[in-house]
Amino acid sequence: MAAPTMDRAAAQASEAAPVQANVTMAKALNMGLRAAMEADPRVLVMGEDVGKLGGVFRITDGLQKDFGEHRVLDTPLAESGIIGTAIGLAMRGFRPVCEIQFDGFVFPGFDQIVSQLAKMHYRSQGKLRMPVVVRIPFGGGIGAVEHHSESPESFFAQIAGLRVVACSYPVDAYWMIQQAIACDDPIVFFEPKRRYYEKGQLDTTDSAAAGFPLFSSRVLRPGQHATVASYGPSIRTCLEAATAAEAEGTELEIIDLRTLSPVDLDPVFESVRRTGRLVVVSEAPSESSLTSEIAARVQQECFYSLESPVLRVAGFDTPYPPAKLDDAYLPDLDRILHAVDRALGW
Amino acid sequence: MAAPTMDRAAAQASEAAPVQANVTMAKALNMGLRAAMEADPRVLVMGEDVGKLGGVFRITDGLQKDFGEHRVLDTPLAESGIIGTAIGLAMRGFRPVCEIQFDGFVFPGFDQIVSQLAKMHYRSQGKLRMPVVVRIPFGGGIGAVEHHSESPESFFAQIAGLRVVACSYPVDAYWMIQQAIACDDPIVFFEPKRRYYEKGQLDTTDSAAAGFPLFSSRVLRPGQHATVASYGPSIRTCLEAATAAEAEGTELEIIDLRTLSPVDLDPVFESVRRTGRLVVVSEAPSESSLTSEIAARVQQECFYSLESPVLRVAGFDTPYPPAKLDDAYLPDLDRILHAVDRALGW
Amino acid sequence: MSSAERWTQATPAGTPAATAAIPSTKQVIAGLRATTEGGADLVQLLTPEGERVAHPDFDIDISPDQLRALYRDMVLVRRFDREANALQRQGQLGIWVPLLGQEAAQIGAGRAMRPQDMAFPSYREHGVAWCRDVTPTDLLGIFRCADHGSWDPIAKKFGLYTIVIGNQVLNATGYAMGQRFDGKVGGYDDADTADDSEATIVFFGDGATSQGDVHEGFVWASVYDAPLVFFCQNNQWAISEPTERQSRLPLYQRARGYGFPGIRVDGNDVLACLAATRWALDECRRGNGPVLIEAFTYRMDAHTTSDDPTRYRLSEELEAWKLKDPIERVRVHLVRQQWADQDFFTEIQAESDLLAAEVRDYCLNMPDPPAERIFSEVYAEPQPVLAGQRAEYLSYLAGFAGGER
Amino acid sequence: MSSAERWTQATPAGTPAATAAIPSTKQVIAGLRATTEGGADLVQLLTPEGERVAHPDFDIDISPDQLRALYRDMVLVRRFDREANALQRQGQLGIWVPLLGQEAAQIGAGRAMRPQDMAFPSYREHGVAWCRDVTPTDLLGIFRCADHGSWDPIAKKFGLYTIVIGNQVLNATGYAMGQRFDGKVGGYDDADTADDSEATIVFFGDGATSQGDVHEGFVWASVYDAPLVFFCQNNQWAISEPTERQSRLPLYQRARGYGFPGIRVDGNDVLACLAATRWALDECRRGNGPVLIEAFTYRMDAHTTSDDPTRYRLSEELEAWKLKDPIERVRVHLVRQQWADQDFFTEIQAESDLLAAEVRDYCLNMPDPPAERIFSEVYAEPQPVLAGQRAEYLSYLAGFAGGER
Ligand SMILES: Cc1ncc(C[n+]2csc(CCOP(=O)(O)OP(=O)(O)O)c2C)c(N)n1
Ligand SMILES: Cc1ncc(C[n+]2csc(CCOP(=O)(O)OP(=O)(O)O)c2C)c(N)n1
Ligand SMILES: [Mg+2]
Ligand SMILES: [Mg+2]
Repeated sequence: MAAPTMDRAAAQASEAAPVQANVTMAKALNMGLRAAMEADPRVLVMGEDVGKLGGVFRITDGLQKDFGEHRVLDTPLAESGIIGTAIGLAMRGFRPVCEIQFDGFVFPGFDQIVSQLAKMHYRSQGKLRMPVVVRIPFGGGIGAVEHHSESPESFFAQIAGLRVVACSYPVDAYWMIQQAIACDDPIVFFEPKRRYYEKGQLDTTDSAAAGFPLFSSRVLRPGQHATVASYGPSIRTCLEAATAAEAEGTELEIIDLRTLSPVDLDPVFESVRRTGRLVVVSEAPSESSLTSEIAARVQQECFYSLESPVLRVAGFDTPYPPAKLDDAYLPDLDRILHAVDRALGW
Repeated sequence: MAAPTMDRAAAQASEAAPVQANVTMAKALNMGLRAAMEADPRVLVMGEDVGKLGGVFRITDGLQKDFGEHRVLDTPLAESGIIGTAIGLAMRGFRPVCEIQFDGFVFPGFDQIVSQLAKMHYRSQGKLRMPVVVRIPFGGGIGAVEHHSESPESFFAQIAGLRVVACSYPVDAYWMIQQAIACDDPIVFFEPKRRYYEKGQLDTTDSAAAGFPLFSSRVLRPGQHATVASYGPSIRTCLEAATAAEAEGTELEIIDLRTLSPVDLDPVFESVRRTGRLVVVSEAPSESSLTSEIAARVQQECFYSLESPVLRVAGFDTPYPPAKLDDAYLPDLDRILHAVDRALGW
Repeated sequence: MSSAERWTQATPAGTPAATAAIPSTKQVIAGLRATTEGGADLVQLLTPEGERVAHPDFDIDISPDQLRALYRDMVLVRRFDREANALQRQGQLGIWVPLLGQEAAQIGAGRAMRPQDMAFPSYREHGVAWCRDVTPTDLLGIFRCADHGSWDPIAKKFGLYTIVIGNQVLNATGYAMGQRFDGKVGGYDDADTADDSEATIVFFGDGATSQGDVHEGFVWASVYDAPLVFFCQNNQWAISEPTERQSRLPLYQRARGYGFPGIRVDGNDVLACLAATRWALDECRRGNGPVLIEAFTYRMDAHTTSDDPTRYRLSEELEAWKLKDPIERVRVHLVRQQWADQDFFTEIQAESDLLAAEVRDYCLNMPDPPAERIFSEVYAEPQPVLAGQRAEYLSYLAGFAGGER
Repeated sequence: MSSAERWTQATPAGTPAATAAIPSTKQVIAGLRATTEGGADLVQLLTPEGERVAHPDFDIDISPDQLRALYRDMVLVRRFDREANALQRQGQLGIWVPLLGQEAAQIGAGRAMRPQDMAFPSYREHGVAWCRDVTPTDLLGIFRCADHGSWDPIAKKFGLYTIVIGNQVLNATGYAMGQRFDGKVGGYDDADTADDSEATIVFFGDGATSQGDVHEGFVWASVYDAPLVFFCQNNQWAISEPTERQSRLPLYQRARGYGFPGIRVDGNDVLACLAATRWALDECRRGNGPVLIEAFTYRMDAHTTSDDPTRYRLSEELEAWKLKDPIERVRVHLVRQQWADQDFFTEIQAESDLLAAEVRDYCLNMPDPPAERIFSEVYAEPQPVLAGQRAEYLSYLAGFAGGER
């Protein structure tokens, strides 16, 4: 998969100055989509309210105005239709980027994802490629009504033929969405909606950032006492936990998984061999999930290095509760540190 | 959940003699469904071809003839419709038993399962119960075309509010289907289709069998050297492996999980504390799956007892291959013994 | 209304040629919005100017008392809607879904129901809730994010709000099938007022018609002759998407492809909604279901308090629809008929102020759910793994002895 | 055929009153199966007796050569079908899905396509495959369970077989939308034979019409004016369920609710299928899509070789349909017109024997896929975790040095 080249990246900076401070993740995604659409005329954006409105989170703001109604489609209201037609468009040589309005609304499209999108390449033995990106704003913490705060990533992580990634901050969001669109495999692209409006500094000409591979996890903060692996909305919480732990003399190594399927565990194995302890953090319920997979593989790969079992700080095995309980439900700094203490004290 | 009482069980034996040899799992399920329909007039059977045809596997054979078209419904061809209307029927006080014709065809109904069936009780805080059973013939090994050999259980095991069970032999099939129908929670009931026509002896008056709880796993064969946990179609393979291993002096303890969500691991913990070794066997791809969950929880619960990591013998992380590769793809005796050897030699 | 041929008549003049080359937006809108009144087939009994008009099939006798009661219903639910909207603006609700402009459709449909009938709402049916004795305060918890629906759907014969577009249509279809299986359909005759035969009504929007679940509901209900009224509130918008993004033809004509009646009523005319829905429910309890009703109305406020309609629609449109306000036309008619005097209107005003105050008061004093609520009623029967998570978490919380938490 | 009003005409006489009290099975069947010929609107150009009849809208000029070619197509695909069925009985195929009885529908539709047109099949379209130069032997791998489809769907302009009912309808809709976005639609004029404008045709069954995906395909195709022909082969059965389990009305009338043409053709009349499909594809390439065609035909064999139709249908039905055999009527017509002599029929016979032998030979010599095939082409780009599983498994297999495996 070709990461956007320098000059492409430059070209894509378009109206904007190459280096911008205070770019929100929402804006970074919007810039990334725009760059991808400028770079490749076959890239389409489709979904509910993505056109005139620019999406309920404004991630596609202005794209229909600038690229037209045939490249930014306000589709009828049906997710199976969105995914199912995107598959046909991909067969026709387009590169559709589908927006699912909220995590809880992807399920009407689940059949097309499982039975067609993910299997088409295997079924055709490579004759049909499915360069389709399904963008899903995910996770809780925004004080929303039911179905608007879910973390369904594990449903997708277990689907062979499909790739799953999650961004956690603006710079990654900008590059990862472009890399995802450039990838010839279907990708579910998870965006931590409660981090949409947090800001970062973005340099659209940073070749290092542009070149960092999409399907690699990354150590965000080194540390020697315990490893904490997470992704998406919890990354920031983990970094805050690391800062708090440091004050008490505990050094946490924070790893942003970034790619959830295939999950890139080599940096985690390497880290756990040093620290002997691993805490996995995710908002998603823990049962039969991505965090289970990480624990299962680490306990096998690092059997003799582990000084305590892999511990998970995750969503409880319940439906997402009424949002007044956002703070009580979501893994927070205290629960992460509590787990770290348990690991260290095992 | 009330297990069928003795006299009910007796009543249910109906035309058949209480003790019957050579009952296939297909027949046992048919007898169990009949018994449940006789015991409770609110029990309905619905699905594609379940009426006149008796289902493509004949599990519902003769039921429409005996109970009528309003209790055994040949529905239109749409799985969301089957689950979605079953939910409404349950609100009306019926106890629908839905048949999904093959594992690969449940996904059009996935949205209704995730968003309504599993969440209704929580959403209503107990005011609405969903006594709905969704029967799914699952697993490979029958030399079928695409979508007819899948093991989607992990998708369901991670859904809060939903229960998931799998039977592995006729006697269990007979009792478990009745217990599932009697349960007030929604249950996905997995039936190992390649075992449908394997036979066992069934005593419809056996109160011990009638009383064994639905949501408990069970040790099928004791052993001291290593524990093997599995469910559904692989159970028989595991038992054969145990026999083979015994010949070489290795005693395997075989546990039939039976309930996949919530998975009942207490017997597994207890066993692993004795054997120090666990191999988990499943046809399903391993990534972010039920087998991951079992490994994750056992490594935590039995951290100091494990003498080797929890090993998994599972489907590969690919779509189900063309069925000529059934034997190459499915966990077999050799792969199980190979894993046991690795565990013992760790 | 006995024969049904009329439900599969030719396209009303003015709808676009179904196979004309790519129809212009103009054409399409012509087809969908037809005239500003909703097209030739629109059923109307009370004009925007407050004049009573006759209709060959759906006329209705309405007493002054009854009309005053409908007026009161609409004024009160609108006042509740505005109060809730304000509470959201003041941070007391997480979000609000306004019904402004759809009072007639919802009160008309709600009041057409008999006590034994069942209703399945989407998420905007505050007016229908009102008719089912699900009080405004019962609804607040959902929007304050304190619960997912607090009423008993069976006791109130009003399902829980359903947010996943289209899902409730299939659930309602199953429920209606159950009414038939229970022998509650067929025997009905108009004379017998003690008649206990049942019907179900399900609410969904114009956008929802595109969902597979709604189609499957049409298929199931028609092949099982389910006593189900599909009540589609076409408020012209699915968030930012106008109805022409969902269909070439007026939505009530969708029923033609399935072989059951499709009726378009003036959704801002409470009498037309009442008459058509009552007829449809009775047809259903007679065994002649299902029936589709498209209430042609308008979403006068934003989709929700999170939405900004200025990004996608013109204020002219709103102004045009204001002239067709569902409440105003009833007020005018009551006055013109001298069925209501100033005292009546003052009374209603006072009553709605009281309701608003009660709603506000209830909202401000609504307790937050405790942490245990996360784990409550996930299952009907014991679930040990979850019980373990609950115990562990609660003892962990207890650990913060009067601490941060 | 320019104006479309006719597509939303009143229900043809004989269909059941859509709102009559619970229609008797008789009524329903009357509506669905209409007359034994498929009802008043049925388009037919060649009667079961082999007589050529005129049709106001869909007449067609057919030369002796052309008709002989269609006959040849049908005979060969039927022979292939029977041979494959026999191979399954002999254990050489895991399963077979017979097309017996649907030759006219599939050859008529298949031969109506232009080289640039795209087709999306379900799993029974062996006759359409034949027309797209996807050879019988190309199809065998699926049913021998050696592959999931071996041809190049883009090169052949014939999608892979799709087993999940309804899925391909949405995929086809997207592809057709793409044809429009690529500017391949609209410019077409009949004179210009070099015209390269495109259309798509998607195949599905009567049972499939109940799936949400098919509805969503209707919605998308109509609002995007997609150049798509929905070709529904109503073979009267969805495994054991007759069409009345899926619909009250004849299926072609479903299109009325969406505002595009719905045509019912005699699916056992290759000329009618050819004429109607050619017209529909041309309408689509002109920009007047979509179009629904219901080919009224019959599944003369079991659903698949795993099925036992004696459990759910009467042999009388089969006998009645045998009289309407799609091939026999063409043979009679060829003979009566003296467009073919005995030599011709002998030749075709010989050719089909040759084909059968070739198919059998190919099947018996088809190699089994190697274990590596499990892991091949799961992704377009490298996937290290899977690569690891592959390497581990292959070295494990290598461990059985010429052993059991
Ligand atoms: C399956 C699903 N997809 C998307 C959404 C997000 N969403 C909420 S309301 C809405 C528009 C609904 O429009 P309509 O059906 O006309 O009802 P209205 O809101 O106008 O009453 C959308 C897209 C959802 N709730 N469910
Ligand atoms: C989603 C889904 N559900 C169920 C099935 C099982 N199934 C295979 S074919 C079939 C009947 C299809 O009938 P119809 O659409 O009329 O096509 P036909 O087989 O008659 O050509 C069914 C139920 C399936 N393949 N996909
Ligand atoms: Mg709307
Ligand atoms: Mg059929």
